[in-house]
Amino acid sequence: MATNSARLLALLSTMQRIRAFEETAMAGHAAGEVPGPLHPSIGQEAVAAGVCANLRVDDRLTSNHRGHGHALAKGADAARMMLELYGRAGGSCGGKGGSMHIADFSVGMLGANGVVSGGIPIAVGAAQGLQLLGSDAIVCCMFGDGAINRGPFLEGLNWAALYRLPVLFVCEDNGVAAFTATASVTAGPGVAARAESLGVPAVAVDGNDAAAVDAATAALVATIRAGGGPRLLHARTYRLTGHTSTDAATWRATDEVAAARENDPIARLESVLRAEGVAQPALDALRDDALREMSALRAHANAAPWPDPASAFADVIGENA
Amino acid sequence: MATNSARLLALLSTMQRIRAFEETAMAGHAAGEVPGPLHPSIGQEAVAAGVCANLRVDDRLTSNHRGHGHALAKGADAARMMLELYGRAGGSCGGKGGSMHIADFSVGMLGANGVVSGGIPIAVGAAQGLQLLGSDAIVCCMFGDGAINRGPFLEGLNWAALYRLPVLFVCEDNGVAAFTATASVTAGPGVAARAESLGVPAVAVDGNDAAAVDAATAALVATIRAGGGPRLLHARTYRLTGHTSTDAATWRATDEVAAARENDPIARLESVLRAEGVAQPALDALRDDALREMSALRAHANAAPWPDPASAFADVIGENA
Amino acid sequence: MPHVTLAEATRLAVLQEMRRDPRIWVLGEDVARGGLFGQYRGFLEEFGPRRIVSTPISESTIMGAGLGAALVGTRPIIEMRIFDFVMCAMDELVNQIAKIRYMFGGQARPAVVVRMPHGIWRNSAAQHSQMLEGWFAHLPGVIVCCPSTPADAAATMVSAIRSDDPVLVFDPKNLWGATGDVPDEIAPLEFGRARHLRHGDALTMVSWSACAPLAEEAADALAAQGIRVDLLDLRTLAPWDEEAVAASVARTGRLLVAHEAVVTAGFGAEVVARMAERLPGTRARRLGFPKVPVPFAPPLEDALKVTPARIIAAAREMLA
Amino acid sequence: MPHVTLAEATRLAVLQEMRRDPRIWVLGEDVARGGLFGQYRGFLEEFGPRRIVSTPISESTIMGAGLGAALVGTRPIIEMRIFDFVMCAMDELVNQIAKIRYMFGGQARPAVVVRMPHGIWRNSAAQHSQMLEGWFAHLPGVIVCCPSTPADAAATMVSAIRSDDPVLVFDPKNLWGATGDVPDEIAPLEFGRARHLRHGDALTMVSWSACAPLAEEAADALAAQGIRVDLLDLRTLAPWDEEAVAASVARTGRLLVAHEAVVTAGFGAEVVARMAERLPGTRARRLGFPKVPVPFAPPLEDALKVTPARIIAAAREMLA
Ligand SMILES: Cc1ncc(C[n+]2csc(CCOP(=O)(O)OP(=O)(O)O)c2C)c(N)n1
Ligand SMILES: Cc1ncc(C[n+]2csc(CCOP(=O)(O)OP(=O)(O)O)c2C)c(N)n1
Ligand SMILES: [Mg+2]
Ligand SMILES: [Mg+2]
Repeated sequence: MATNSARLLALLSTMQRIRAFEETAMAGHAAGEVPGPLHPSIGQEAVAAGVCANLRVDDRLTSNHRGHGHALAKGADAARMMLELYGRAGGSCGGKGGSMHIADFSVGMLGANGVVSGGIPIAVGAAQGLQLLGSDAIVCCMFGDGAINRGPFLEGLNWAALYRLPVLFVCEDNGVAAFTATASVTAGPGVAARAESLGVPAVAVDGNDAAAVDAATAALVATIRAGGGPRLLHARTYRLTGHTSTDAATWRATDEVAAARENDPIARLESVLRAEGVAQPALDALRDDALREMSALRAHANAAPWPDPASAFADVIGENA
Repeated sequence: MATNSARLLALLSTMQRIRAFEETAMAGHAAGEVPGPLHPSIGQEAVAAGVCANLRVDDRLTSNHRGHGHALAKGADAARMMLELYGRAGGSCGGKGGSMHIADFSVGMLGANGVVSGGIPIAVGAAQGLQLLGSDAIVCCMFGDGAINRGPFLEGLNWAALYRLPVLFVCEDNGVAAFTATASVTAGPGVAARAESLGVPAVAVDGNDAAAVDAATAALVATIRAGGGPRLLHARTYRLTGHTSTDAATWRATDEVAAARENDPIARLESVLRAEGVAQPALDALRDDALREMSALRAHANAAPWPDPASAFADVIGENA
Repeated sequence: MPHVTLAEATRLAVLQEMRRDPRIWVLGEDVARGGLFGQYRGFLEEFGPRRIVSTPISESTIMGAGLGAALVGTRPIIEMRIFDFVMCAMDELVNQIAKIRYMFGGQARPAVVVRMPHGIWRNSAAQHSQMLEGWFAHLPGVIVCCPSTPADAAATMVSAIRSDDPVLVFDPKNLWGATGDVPDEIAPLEFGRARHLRHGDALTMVSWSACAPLAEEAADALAAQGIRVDLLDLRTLAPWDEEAVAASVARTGRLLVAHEAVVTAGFGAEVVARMAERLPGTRARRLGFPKVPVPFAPPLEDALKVTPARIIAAAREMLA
Repeated sequence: MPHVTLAEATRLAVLQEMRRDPRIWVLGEDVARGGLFGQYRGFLEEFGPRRIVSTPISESTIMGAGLGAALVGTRPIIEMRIFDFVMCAMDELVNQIAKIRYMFGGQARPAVVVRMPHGIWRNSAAQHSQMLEGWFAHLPGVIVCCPSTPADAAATMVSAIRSDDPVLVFDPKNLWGATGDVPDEIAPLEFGRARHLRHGDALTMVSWSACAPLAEEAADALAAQGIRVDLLDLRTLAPWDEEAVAASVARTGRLLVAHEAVVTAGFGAEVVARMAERLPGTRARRLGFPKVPVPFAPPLEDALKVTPARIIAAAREMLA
């Protein structure tokens, strides 16, 4: 198999695992097993996979409320993530965070965030810290198209450009913010122009084309790691599911959704791989493996013990407690 | 006298009054008469005068910490302003605000602000309110070059462009923010590019050329009042004095300050007027009148009674007090 | 007299007022779609996009623009979606809205309503479950409302909208679905008047917001055991009904304050401190969240929050 | 043992620590020029622009970047210039810094120091004179320090810098110039330990920050009149030295809390409420600012703020 196919298969595997993780979690949510809100990224997997394929384990990542895919692609342990969604002992955050606050510092995943654009200042600070420590690790900062209308976007990009920080900003643009089309609340020519006006060069990519995301990111990461300062990747994609797992998103035009289904990044990558000569059974196997893995994790999580209630009092502060 | 000269003389008169007001207040501060911090705008008078000459009394203005000139040019009563600086009864804010919180709602001056960029959201909201009320009044929003690195700049400009609000943003760019050169903390091509990236067309002007500021503003105000949406005016100028009246600004290169003195907007406007045939004594009279007016106000303020201590408890809240 | 949910009660109240006064308008995220909790359902259709303004995710500007719009004579309802996001708009609220009237010597009328649905909301975790209402009772320049029933929530909205002062309304997230009667014509609520929920001499109980129904439940259970408590729902924390509480405590000699918020330096401290100053000898106790962020997992949340059982136990201990 | 101002004492403390640990750095506006109060004078020259970072006016990012930098193992000192501007960075402080350790199950070490010079600063008016330290004592996840002497301010900085927890330091603006001795080798302060300023049995007085020296002055004047009060400077509000206060109140039976902040729902309420819970029968009283923003004009400011004379009068009334 060609190196390229191997890389694409790895991307597909990541995407299938993200899809399976979220579909499984949604089923768990619908069954009343998963508490709290769940923000699935179904349809957006190519961005997480393509971007994170270019990050080292010691590179850091900040994410937003829709962060399962980012975490998985960064290498977070799926079993612990599923336990966290279920609020069980052994979860990534000991059951204290849940879906919206997944973090796995052991693989540089510095956390999802319940506040839109909340990860931006944290990312630039992490990069500044790494710079001070003399590390060549970089920071990837994921946010949605809704986040570019909050102040931290301006402050963080200006800051990163000013101190020439190793940050890759990724705007995962699915066209909506919760229940509002972002085009209806965003003035001006868009995120790339905003970034450039703040001194951060920007590149646009089809966020449903995993190979393109991978390639664009590879180039940007090389520049950033070489000391070239921050870059922004604008990845257009589509959220096939609703804002949360219980939102049917019925307000969207059905033809829009149908068109988007045609453009499903998993199907697209599969057809590329088929054209490269990968046989369908091999592709199906990736999906089936992912589904099997995630249902096993669901069963495991659903049977797992709850955290010790006494742990509710721990980790508020550290040695000064 | 040509209409043009009359208009320029009016600008000069405003500028001389601002200069005299601030020089007098600084003397009062140095003499221990004026309490609290004082942020003079000496050297920047052409921006205030040129912009506000194009505003109606029912147009609104929001200002920043360096707002004496803006208030005077908008028509605020100098006597009440001086009383306010002195913290006396009859001051614009009853002695509760002082220099940094001058407001005079009777002439649409919605207030100075002690928070950098604090006036931006207020200005866009005032414009949105006027739009809802069907008024054709507009809002002018003054801020410094330091303010463009705070989040509200992005949020407010995007907002104004989105709702096509009647706002004239004026970035009074004196090259510094407190004790730091803004070039050293501002990435990217600058305020105009930032504004354009947010959907707000921008125009640059020599902020020490009162006639140019006046002309540029006239065009922008006409567009805005006609429903053309927000505009930004980028006015480059120079702060001849320190950040506050007690700051000697000794860290600045002396040749830079010397060059700036050559470019004093008052001297420049005077030479234009002389070229238009206005005699020196007429020009001197404007300065002398202004100085006389302001020293009388100083004497008056310094002799004025303090506010009634009982008034300290009033105006916290209104009818629910 | 419709029997409706608390969310619907506030919808009816805002509707009534918006029909009365064309200067009233709403700004916030997703409000054109009816708001996150349906509290603006149908408003876009009736009032149009200039009065029902779905905004960008720009909390600083949502708050600050509301203030600016009030300064030119409109009456904005600023919708924060949920309380936690007001942390992105604190300069506008604390440094501008709360101070502008005073700072400018009374020239400004910051007639804004700020709606901040707050409190624990089953398994929403630390960033979506805060109860910091006590902070704002410490801040000069704002009215603080914490209603707990549909009728009070509706009346609160009417008062808030009609007030020339900035009024902060803490909609109780956990009670959006609580039902009750609301009058056809919703009258304003008088700020600073507690509601007397139960009458008794054994003990004075004080509560508000989502904790009030829990206190009610506890009071009823105690009554079944023969212990009659005097229960007050403060409804507004600034101003707060110090006199009603003092009158009750003067009778009972015992004060138990229960709130959802963290105990330490919460508003319960003010209630107890004021009574300690006025009525030394009062036996006092506070119940609330421990000094811990709100966790996600159900058993962790349950380990920390106030429940009727905990209120009952505290009351019985005080009477032992 | 240098005899220095409070500003200089903190400078020496930060200097000592920065020389010890290269992971410590400072970010904030104008810090490269020595800071607004000279508290970083000479640092740029010694530590260079990567450790002394003069930032844009971007408070959200100053705060949030500090957090991010802590997460990768550096130890940032976040300089807010003056307290009031933290209102532009509350999401980063309240929703992120204070919660991140808990929310992520202990993975995060938000080892930041947040310096927020606060308090009344003669005639700086409402937006530059706030005392909201009580808010943060209500917030889980942060340490709250309010030193009042050069030695304590220096020791506080050392502890704050060495702590893995987020430590909020409220430098007392009005006391920058106060002088005192500071040891050559500055040792850390133990959080949650009050300082016993005066010993007596007539009354327990509790204070902190810029009010502490006023209370000291009052105590001395009372002593001259034969009234010996027990005076405690809390120094840290979270944690706070409940045991020391309780031990004193148990002896005196009377508690007077004096702070610069607004009385209503200020931290004094917690102190009084806790003592009321523990020691019913205590006669308690609070002194502080009325519920009013800080005005500009000298006579207005003077009409509202706590003074030694007011403390003396309150103490005498309590003893009458
Ligand atoms: C500061 C803030 N405001 C509002 C919200 C509520 N909220 C959660 S997700 C969301 C939409 C975000 O849109 P976008 O950034 O495009 O991400 P997407 O959901 O599309 O992935 C909103 C408004 C929030 N979490 N934080
Ligand atoms: C949010 C905020 N941060 C910091 C300050 C302190 N400060 C007051 S004026 C100033 C400089 C502002 O620079 P600029 O906006 O360019 O106005 P200029 O003083 O040059 O007129 C600073 C940092 C403040 N007032 N508000
Ligand atoms: Mg989106
Ligand atoms: Mg400037």
